[in-house]
Amino acid sequence: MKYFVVIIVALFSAFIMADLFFAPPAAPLRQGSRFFRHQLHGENIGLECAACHQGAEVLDHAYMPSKSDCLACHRLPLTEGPMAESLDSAFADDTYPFYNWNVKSKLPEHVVFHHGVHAKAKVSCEDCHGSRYKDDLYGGEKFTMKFCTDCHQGKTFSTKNFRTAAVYCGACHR
Amino acid sequence: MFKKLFWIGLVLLVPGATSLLYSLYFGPGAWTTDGFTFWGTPISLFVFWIGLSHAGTLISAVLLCLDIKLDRRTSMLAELSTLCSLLVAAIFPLIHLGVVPNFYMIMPLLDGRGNFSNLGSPLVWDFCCIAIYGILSFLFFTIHILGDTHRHLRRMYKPFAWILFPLVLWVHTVVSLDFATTFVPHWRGSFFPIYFIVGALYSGLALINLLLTVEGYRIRLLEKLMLVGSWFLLVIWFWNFVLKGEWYSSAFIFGVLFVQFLLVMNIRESRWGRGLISFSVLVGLFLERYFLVVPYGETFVAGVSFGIVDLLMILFSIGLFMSVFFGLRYRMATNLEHNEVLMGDVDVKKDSDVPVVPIYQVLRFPFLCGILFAMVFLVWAYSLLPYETFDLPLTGIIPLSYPLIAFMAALTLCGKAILSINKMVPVVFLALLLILFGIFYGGGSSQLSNYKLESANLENHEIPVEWVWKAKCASCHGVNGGLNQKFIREFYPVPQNLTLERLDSLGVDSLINVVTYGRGNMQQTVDKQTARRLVQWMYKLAKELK
Amino acid sequence: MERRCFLKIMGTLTASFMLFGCRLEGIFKSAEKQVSNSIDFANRVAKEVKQALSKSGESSLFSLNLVKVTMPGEMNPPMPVLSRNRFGMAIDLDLCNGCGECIYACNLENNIPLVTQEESAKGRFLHWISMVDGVPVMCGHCSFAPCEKVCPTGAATHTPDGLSTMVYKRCAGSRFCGANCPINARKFNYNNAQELGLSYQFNPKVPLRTAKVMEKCSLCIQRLQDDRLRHKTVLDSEWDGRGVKTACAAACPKKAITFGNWLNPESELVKVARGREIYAPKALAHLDPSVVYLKGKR
Amino acid sequence: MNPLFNSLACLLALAMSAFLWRYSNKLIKNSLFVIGNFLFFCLYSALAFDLASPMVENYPFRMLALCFCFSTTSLNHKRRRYLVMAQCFWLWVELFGGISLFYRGIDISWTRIAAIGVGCVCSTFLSNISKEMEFCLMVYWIAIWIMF
Repeated sequence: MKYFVVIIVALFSAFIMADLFFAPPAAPLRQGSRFFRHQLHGENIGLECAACHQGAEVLDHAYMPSKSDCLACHRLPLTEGPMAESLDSAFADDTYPFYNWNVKSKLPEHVVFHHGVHAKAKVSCEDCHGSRYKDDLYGGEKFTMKFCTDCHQGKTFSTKNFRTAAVYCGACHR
Repeated sequence: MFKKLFWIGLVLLVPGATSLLYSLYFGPGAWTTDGFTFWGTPISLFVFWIGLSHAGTLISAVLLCLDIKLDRRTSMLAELSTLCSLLVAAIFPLIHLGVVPNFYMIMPLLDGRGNFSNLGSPLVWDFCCIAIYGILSFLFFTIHILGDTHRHLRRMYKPFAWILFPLVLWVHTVVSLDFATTFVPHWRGSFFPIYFIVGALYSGLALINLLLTVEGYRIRLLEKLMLVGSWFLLVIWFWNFVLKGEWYSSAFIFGVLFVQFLLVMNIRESRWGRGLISFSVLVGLFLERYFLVVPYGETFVAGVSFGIVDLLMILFSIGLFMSVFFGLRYRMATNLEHNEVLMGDVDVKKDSDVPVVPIYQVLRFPFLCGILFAMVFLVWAYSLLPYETFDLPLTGIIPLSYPLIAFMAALTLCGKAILSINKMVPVVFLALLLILFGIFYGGGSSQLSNYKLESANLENHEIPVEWVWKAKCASCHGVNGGLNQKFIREFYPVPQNLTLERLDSLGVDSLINVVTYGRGNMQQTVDKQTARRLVQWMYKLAKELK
Repeated sequence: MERRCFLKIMGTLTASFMLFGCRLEGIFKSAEKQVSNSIDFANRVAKEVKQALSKSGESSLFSLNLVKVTMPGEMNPPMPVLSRNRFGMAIDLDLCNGCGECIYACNLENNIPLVTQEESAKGRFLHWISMVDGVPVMCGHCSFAPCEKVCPTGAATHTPDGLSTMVYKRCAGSRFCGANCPINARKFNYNNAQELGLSYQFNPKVPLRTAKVMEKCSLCIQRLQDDRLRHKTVLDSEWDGRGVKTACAAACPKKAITFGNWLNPESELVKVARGREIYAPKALAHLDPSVVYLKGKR
Repeated sequence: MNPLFNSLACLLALAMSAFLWRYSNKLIKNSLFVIGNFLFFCLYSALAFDLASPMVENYPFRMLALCFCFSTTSLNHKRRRYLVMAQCFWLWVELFGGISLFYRGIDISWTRIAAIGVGCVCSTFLSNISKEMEFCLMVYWIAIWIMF
C-alpha cells in the first residue's frame, strides 16, 4: 500500500521533472540584444513601439529593426559611455549583419496573428506585451490560446471596451 | 488447465504486441485500408470485444433484474470476462487514432487551451459511455467480490444491477450510432441500435458458453438463449439484405448455421461439440463486424483478406484476453474455489438475513443525484461551446445523458461504502483525478515557427500614411507633428518644427526631396511616392496643430 | 525504509523518468531530408499528378452522377454568426477538359505532400482535388457538412463565410470525417512526409501538416484570410472577397473554374452561374454544397 | 409513408400480438413466435413501402415494439414491469433511430417520442391494470402510431 502511494507520487514527479528537462523552452530566444535596452528607448526618450518594430501597428508582424534603422539615429553621437562606444564600433564594422536579431516568433506556424488588426481595434501594444518602459519585457509567456479567446469573447480587458471578435477556428488557424 | 490456457494466451500475446507497436509507430497505414476505407481491423476488433464485454454484464445484471436465477460462479465468470474484454476493447480505439497523443481532445473536458470537444460527435459519446461503463463494471465486480464479507454491500448488488441494465444496452447503442449516423451507404440503418445489441448479446453468450465449456459444466438456459439469438440475428441479417442487398456468407455459415447443431443431442452433449460451436459463433460474428466496418471488404476480396498486421492484431486481442482472464481465474481458483457464496453451484436463497428494501426506494436518491449531475454537466458543456460556429442540437446531448446519470447514481449508491471498506480505492481515485488534471492542462506547447521578423515593407501604397509617419518620422517629429519632447530634451540636434508657415515656405517639391533623400541630421530612405504622401500628412498634422 | 524497498522505488522513479523523458520526437527523430531544389520537387509533383490522372478511372469507387440543384444561397441551416459572404466555386464542365492543371496548382499552393510508391499503388493519393470521370472533384464545402457533425475534437468546423475548415493541430486522426464524406474529399496523410522527404514548402503561407491527420481542400483559406485582414487594416472597407482567386481557379487554362461569393449578385461567380444549369454530385445534392458544376444553358 | 399501409401495420401488430407469450416458461417456443412475427413484419414493410426511403429502415422494429406493447396487456403476472419495458423498447427504437436519421438530415418526430415517453412514465404508476385501462392504453398507442 505504502509502496503503491510512493509509486504514484514518483510517477507524477517524474512526469513533472521530465517535462521540465525535455520540453521545449516556452519563451522565445532573446539573443543578440546585448546592446539594446527597451527602457532607454521607451521611457527615457519616448519612442513609439512602431518606431523600431516597424509595422507593429499595421502589418501582420511586429518586425525587427535593421542596422540602417538603428543608424538612422545612431549615426549621431547621441550619448557617451562604454555601451555607446561598443555600439559605434559594432556599427562601424562592415561585417556586422544587416539584421542582428535572432528572434523566433512565438507564434506557431498554423496560427495567424495579425498585429495590424489588433492595433486597428485599439488594442495597444502594452495590453498584451506589458509596459514598454520595463526592460526587455516581452509577455510571450502568457500568450496561450486561452489568452486570445478570452479576450475575443470579451471575458478579459472588460474595462477597455474592446469589441468582441471572431471566435471561429478558421479566423486564426490554417 | 487455467495455467495452460494462460500460457497459450501469453504465447499469442507476444507476437501480437509487436504488431501493436508496429502500428503505433507507422500509424493507420500499417493495416489494411485504402484511400476510401479509413476504418479497419482495430475498429472491428473494438466493436467485437465491446460486444463480448456487454454479454457478461447482461448475464449477471440483467438476469438478476429479471429474477432469472443463475448460479453464482456463472455470474462471477461473466463479470470477470466483462472486465477482461473491456480492457481489450479499450486498447483498439487508441490504436486506431492517427495522432495518439491527441486522444485527450476527445474527452468532454476543458483543456488548457480552452477547447472543448464536439459533444455532437458519436465518437465522444462512445468515449464517455465506455469510460463510464468500465468504471461501473469494475465497481459492480468489486461489490460482488466484497459482498462475501460485507453484508451491506450485498444489499446494493441488485439496485446496482438495475443501474447497469440500461447502461449496457445504451453503450452498445451508442457504439452502433458510430455507424448509423454516417452517410456511408453500407452503414445506412436506423435499426442499427437493436441490430448491434442483438449481435453483441449473441456473441457474448457464445463467449460465456465457451468459458463454461472450459470450466467443465453447462447451463441449458444459456445454450437455448444462444439458439434464439442466432435466429433473431438471422432475421435482422435478412432485413439488412432486403434493404441493401448485402449478404456475408462466411459470417452466416460460422455465425448462424453451425449453431443449429445445438439441436442435435449428441453434439450438444459433447464438450468439444459445445466448445467448437461457441467458437464458430465468435469467428462468424467477428467476420460480420469486419465486413461491416470495412464496407468494401467483401467486394474487394472474396472471403477474407487480412494483412499480417491485421492478423497479428487479432491474435493479440485473443492473447490478451486469455492471459488476463485465465491468469485471474487461476488466482481465483486458489483463493475462492471453496467459497460457497461467490462460487456456489446454485443460487440458494441465503440472503434472508439481508433486509429487503424496495429497489426504487434505494435508487431514488442516487438517481436524483445522477440527474442533477447530468443536467449540471450538460449545461456547463453547453455554455462552454467555445466557437461561434459550433452548433449543438438536442440530439447531441441525449446520448450522453443516461451514462452520466448512471455514473453519478452508482457513485452515490456505493461510493461511500466502498471507500470505507477498501483503502486502495481512494488511491485509485486520486490517481484518476491526477490523470484528469494532467489532461486538463495537457497538450504541451506547439512548435515555434521560424517566421523571419525582418524587412517590414511600409512603402506599400495601401498602408495608411499615418503609420508610415509613426514608424519613420515620429521618433523625432512626434506622433502629432509637434516634436517628441522627451527626445529633444535629451539630445541636442533639435529637429525642425513643422509649423504650417515653415512648410509653406519650403514648398511641396522641396519637402518631398528632403523626405526622400534626407538633409542634415535627418536620414530617410522612403521612395518618392511615399514621401509625397508623407508630406501631405505633414500638412494635415500642421493644420491640426494650429 | 528498508534498503530493498528504497532501491525498488528509486528504480521505478528512474524508469518512469526515462519513459516520460523519451518523447517520440526524441527517439524517432531522423534527419529531415530537405529537398534543396524546388524545381526538381515541382517536377515530381507534376509526375505524380499525371500518375493520379491515369489511375483516376480505376480508383474511384463512387461515380459522380451529377444531378441538378438550385444556386447556392444563404447557408442552411443558418450560421449562428451572420455573414454577408458565402464563398464557393463553379466548375464549367463545358469548358473543362480534365487536363489536371488545377491539381498541380493546388498541390503547389497548399504544399501537399507526395506519397510513396506503395501508397500510390493503393490509390492513396493526397491530392485535394481528384479526377472522377474526368471532372475535378474537391470538398464541396456543404452547408450541412456531415464531416463536421461527427468530428469528435471539433477540428472540422465551418466559418461564417461558408468554408469548411480544418485545424490540423486539433485533429486526432480518428478518420470519422473521412468515413462520413460521401465523395471522399478528405484525405488522410498516412506518411510522415517531412521525414521521408516527400514534402516541400512552396508556399510559406500554408504550414506543412504533421503526419496522420485529415486533409482537404480549404478553398485557399490563406488567400481569403489575408485579403480579409488587408481589408480590415489598410483598406477599411467591407470585405466581400472580390478579387481573390483560388489556386485552381487561377491556374485553369480554360478558365473553367470560377471562385466567388454566392451572396453577392455582383460577384463573378454569380454572373457566371446565372442562366446556366447547376449540378452537384448526387451524394452531395441534399447537403447544399458551395462547389457546384455548370453545364449547358438554361 | 402511405397512411393506409401505416394503419394496416398497426392493425397487423395488434393481431400478431395475440400469438405472443402463450406458452409460459417455454423459451424456445415463445421466441419462435416473436421471431416469426418479426419476419412477418420485415416482409410486410418490404412489400408495402419503398425501401429506398430512410424511414422504412427501422419500420419492422417499430412494428415489433408496438406488438410487444399490445401483447403485455394480456400477460398474467408482473404486467406493469413488462408494460413499461415494452414501451421503453419502443421509445428506444424511435429515439435512437431518430437520432441516426437526424444526422442524415431527417427531422426527428419529437412529439411521437415525447408521447411514448409520457406513456412510459405514467404507466409506472399503474398498480393494477383494469380492462378499461388496457383499452385506453391500446387506444393511446394506436393514436401515437397513426397520428404522430
